[in-house]
Amino acid sequence: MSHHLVEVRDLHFAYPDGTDALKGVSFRITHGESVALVGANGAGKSTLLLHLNGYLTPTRGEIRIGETPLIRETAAAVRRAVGMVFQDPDDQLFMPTVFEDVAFGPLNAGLPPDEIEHRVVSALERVGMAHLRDRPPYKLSAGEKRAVAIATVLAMAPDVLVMDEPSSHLDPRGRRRLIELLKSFKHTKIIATHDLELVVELCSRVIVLDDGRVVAEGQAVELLNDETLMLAHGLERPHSLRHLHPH
Amino acid sequence: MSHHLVEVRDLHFAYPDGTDALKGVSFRITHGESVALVGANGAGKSTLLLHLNGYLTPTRGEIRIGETPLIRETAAAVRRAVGMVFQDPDDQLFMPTVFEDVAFGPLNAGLPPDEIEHRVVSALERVGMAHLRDRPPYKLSAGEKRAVAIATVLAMAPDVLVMDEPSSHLDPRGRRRLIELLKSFKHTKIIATHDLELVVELCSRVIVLDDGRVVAEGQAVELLNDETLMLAHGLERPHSLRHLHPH
Amino acid sequence: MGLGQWLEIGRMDELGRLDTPAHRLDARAKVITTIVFIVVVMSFPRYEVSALTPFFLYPFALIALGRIPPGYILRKILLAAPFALVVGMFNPLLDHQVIASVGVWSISGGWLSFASIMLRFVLTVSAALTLIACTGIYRLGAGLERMCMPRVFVVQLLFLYRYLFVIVDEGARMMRSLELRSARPSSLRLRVYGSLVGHLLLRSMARADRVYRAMAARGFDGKIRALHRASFQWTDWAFTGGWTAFFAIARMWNLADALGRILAGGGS
Amino acid sequence: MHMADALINPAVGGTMWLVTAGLIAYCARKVKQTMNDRLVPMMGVLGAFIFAAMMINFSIPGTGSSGHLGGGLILTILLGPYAAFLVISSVLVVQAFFFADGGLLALGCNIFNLGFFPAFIAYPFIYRVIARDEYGTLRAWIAAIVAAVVGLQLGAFGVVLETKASGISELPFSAFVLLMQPIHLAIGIVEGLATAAVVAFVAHARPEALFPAQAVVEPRNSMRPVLIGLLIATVIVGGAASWFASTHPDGLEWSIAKVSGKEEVSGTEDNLHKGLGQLQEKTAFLPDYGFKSTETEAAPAEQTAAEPEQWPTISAGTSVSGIVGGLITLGLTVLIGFALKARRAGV
Ligand SMILES: Nc1ncnc2c1ncn2[C@@H]1O[C@H](COP(=O)(O)OP(=O)(O)OP(=O)(O)O)[C@@H](O)[C@H]1O
Ligand SMILES: Nc1ncnc2c1ncn2[C@@H]1O[C@H](COP(=O)(O)OP(=O)(O)OP(=O)(O)O)[C@@H](O)[C@H]1O
Ligand SMILES: [Mg+2]
Ligand SMILES: [Mg+2]
Repeated sequence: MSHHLVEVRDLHFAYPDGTDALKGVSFRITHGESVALVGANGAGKSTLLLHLNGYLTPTRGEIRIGETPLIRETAAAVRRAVGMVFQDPDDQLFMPTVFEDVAFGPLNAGLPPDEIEHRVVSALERVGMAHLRDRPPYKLSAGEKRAVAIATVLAMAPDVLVMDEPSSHLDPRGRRRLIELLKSFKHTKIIATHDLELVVELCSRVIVLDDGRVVAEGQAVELLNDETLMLAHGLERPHSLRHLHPH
Repeated sequence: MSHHLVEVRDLHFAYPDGTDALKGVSFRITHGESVALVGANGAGKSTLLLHLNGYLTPTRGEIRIGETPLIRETAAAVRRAVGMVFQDPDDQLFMPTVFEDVAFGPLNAGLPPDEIEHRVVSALERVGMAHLRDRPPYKLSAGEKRAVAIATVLAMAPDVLVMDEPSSHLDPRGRRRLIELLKSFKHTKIIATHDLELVVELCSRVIVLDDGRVVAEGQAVELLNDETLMLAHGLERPHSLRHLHPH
Repeated sequence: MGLGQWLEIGRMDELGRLDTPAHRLDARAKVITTIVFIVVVMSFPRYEVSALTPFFLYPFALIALGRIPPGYILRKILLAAPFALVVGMFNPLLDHQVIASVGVWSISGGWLSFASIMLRFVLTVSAALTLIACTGIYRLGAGLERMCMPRVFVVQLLFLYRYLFVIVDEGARMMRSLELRSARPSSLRLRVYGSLVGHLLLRSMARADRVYRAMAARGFDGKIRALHRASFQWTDWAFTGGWTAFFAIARMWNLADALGRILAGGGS
Repeated sequence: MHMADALINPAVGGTMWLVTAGLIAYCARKVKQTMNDRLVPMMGVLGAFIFAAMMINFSIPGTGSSGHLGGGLILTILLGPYAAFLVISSVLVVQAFFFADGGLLALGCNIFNLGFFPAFIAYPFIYRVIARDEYGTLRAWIAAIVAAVVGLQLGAFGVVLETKASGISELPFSAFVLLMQPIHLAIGIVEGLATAAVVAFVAHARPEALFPAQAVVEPRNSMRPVLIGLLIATVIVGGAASWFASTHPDGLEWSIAKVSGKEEVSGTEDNLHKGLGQLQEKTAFLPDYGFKSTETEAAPAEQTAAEPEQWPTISAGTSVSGIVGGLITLGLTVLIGFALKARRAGV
């Protein structure tokens, strides 16, 4: 099953209180691409990502994951394919222990106990949090929570990885580990972040969102190096590109 | 009243579940200093900061803010002097609207209405969130929440500013604004963060925490440029220092 | 209700996750035995006191086997005790009939039934508490579901339990920041509290929604799956059967009195 | 109005357990039919809220129950009756297990008193009728208050009937009623105000939160006869029971556990306290039952000698042996507990 394609067409969304968060967003991400979603605070990045596994339902427009249009009936299947790391790890961790939390996804997928154990342990090791397995998640430090939240998604072996600011609160070592991990993940990835250095290292393509609209889209290095574009949308040229000529 | 001195002596703290988060921390921060607290995830940075306004009570050791030892009787006075930005902005925002939230501190300080209005508006402007004044805080984007949380503290005009990862979730523009703002704040500042570039720009001194202990302390540029030290404690040499020779 | 008490639920959660012989028993075995225990204890006549004492064996055994700190259970019993005291308080006042005497003292029925109420209270409450401490809410939920409890209800039970932590957490966060930003906490007006409670409700609703979606995102479909699928084994049968037999015996014969008679009788 | 186990006898408790279990199963089926994604977290979080609200409670002297906001009505307005009944049940289950608030045996009674009346009586027949679909208007406020008062009054009366039917508390029926009903009148008014305020607040601040409620089917007309029937039956049974309880002490014998246990007590009314004389007169019937248990009769004859049957004329020796035996048994159980623990530690 190829779920690796993600297509969004003319997406509109207003929150119940009337805030227009998305005002017509369209893009297409093909198999194996690694795409960054950047933009100022409140641009609508999180809102957009929450649509990708059916958490929010568009006011208008449509979403396709692979061949499947994302509607209520297909949401469950799509959720199995799309692994989502939320911006706030507190939302993601809800079981009494780290182990149970990471095991929750595989357990619901009906995997045998051995396989579950194996997946959990390896996911925790990959984010460097194996020593926390019996701790309750709500008693962890912010960065530890973030790392565990990433592990919960890794353990589900998703086809598409959607991450909302995965590097926030991680210490530099954890951030480095995350970058390596994402580099080794060969499937489609969509990452919303303000960490433009991470974008430079990881993403081939960048989508710039502002006020609920796509305002620019293209090659990562090229766009991020465009000082006027960056400044116009609450961003900055990353340090690591400063030795290049401005675009 | 000089509250600008912060002294911590042999601080120990264990969480109720037995986790030893601080194992003897001592340092002294004098008037007007700007100090960064860095260290790996789970090193104890947040735990330490939560002691500085009496939210947590040490198992052993003592804290002095200015001339006042921080004990239960003095906590209220100390809290007026120490402005604290929590790591999770959700912890900080609790009123029905952004305006009321920012006004809450000044209101409790018994300021006249005009003064309150003035302070709130100016605090919101300084973080660039004046347009959100009538929105409910829990419906904001993560970065907007962070900025408003910073405004709530600015509005109280504290003597000492304590911030736990103030730049996380802020877009690059907001982060830049924060750095300028903190540069213009002349009182004592203590900032726990993983954003080492921000440390380079803002702080004169760095305290490195690992596993509940101070493992290094000194001049910011010097310490951060020490590659072995940084790597040993989950950190990294910041990009902007890479042109300097390693220490 | 203080934060301390709320934190105690967290403690219960930790106890429920231990791995001891008591915890390894099937949840159903413990539920059934506990119900039998309570029904038997409550079926004693109102003035019964001594015959109740052998029943302490059950909670004590579970506490020991499950490595539950007895002090913890005791504290929780004491917390609820004022309630039972108030219940029984009226009996000695209203019932003066002398129905027993010890030496020169005569004991009124009211005092006897009061003592009996207190004993039953301690017994039933400690049985319920140890059941949870030795099982944990998840295993209990999975067990209840397999005892034909409707799944919707069991899920509701688990969600309620989980969201208690969410609300406590949200509430604690609000109180914390409130406390830190109010110079004179006592000066807070009722209006502030009113709006805080409303706000807490909205925040918790929003958070509950997000947590649920996060669960759905990881394949939750309303079915509770336990990590360790227990099946009813011979130990469970033995547990349930053995205790039920003991309860029946202790119900029919006053073991304590018999024991006392032998000893006292032998002594006098 | 949580009842404790210490006041309930197994017959009453068991009956109410059955009734409640049936209701839960019925509601679960109903909720499942209309399940949507919104409902699950809403049920959970509202339950948790009501849970917290119920913690603010106060005991009602002598009745073995406590007064506090019930929350049933508010849940029903926000979630619909079926989901609300499940939520209330779950709240009471968790309270009973984790906080020892309300007994396990009494759980059926508690769920019924606090859940059934507001969800299936007060809401459809009073609240809906008065409030229609308005939120925050005077109509809605009045509706909430009246419905809350009626719901709680019925619930409180339920407590009285169930306690009396169990016959463990010494409090006479009329005093009991006088104690429970007025208190719950006050609580009902407070609860009505709180309900109306919260509903208006939610309708204003998060109107979308009210949607799941509307997605749930309301009790259809076909359900009404059933419900009314159930109500009437309850009232009749309860009324009859309480009448027996208040006038004919032996009437309590209907309770299964007491069928065979019956013994008259002779003249003990000479030790009345002056202040309580009035009450005592009414309670005079109380000591005359329950002196011995059903099972005692079934037990072998040689055992009965040691049974409490003998208590009215009990000898000092027997009392002493009971006390000594009780203490020793307690000691033994503690020892066994330690032994088990030591064994575990040794393993
Ligand atoms: N629950 C909500 N109800 C109403 N409005 C909301 C809600 N959540 C977010 N918004 C608003 O929708 C807009 C987009 O928010 P979103 O969270 O998608 O931004 P974002 O790009 O993720 O920002 P950040 O970088 O700060 O995370 C913002 O204006 C925000 O205030
Ligand atoms: N509420 C809590 N109960 C028990 N242990 C806790 C609690 N909060 C944090 N800890 C533990 O205390 C230690 C220090 O946590 P702290 O939050 O101070 O770390 P930190 O340095 O702020 O990390 P981060 O960079 O991830 O924010 C960690 O091991 C953490 O797991
Ligand atoms: Mg966001
Ligand atoms: Mg921290």
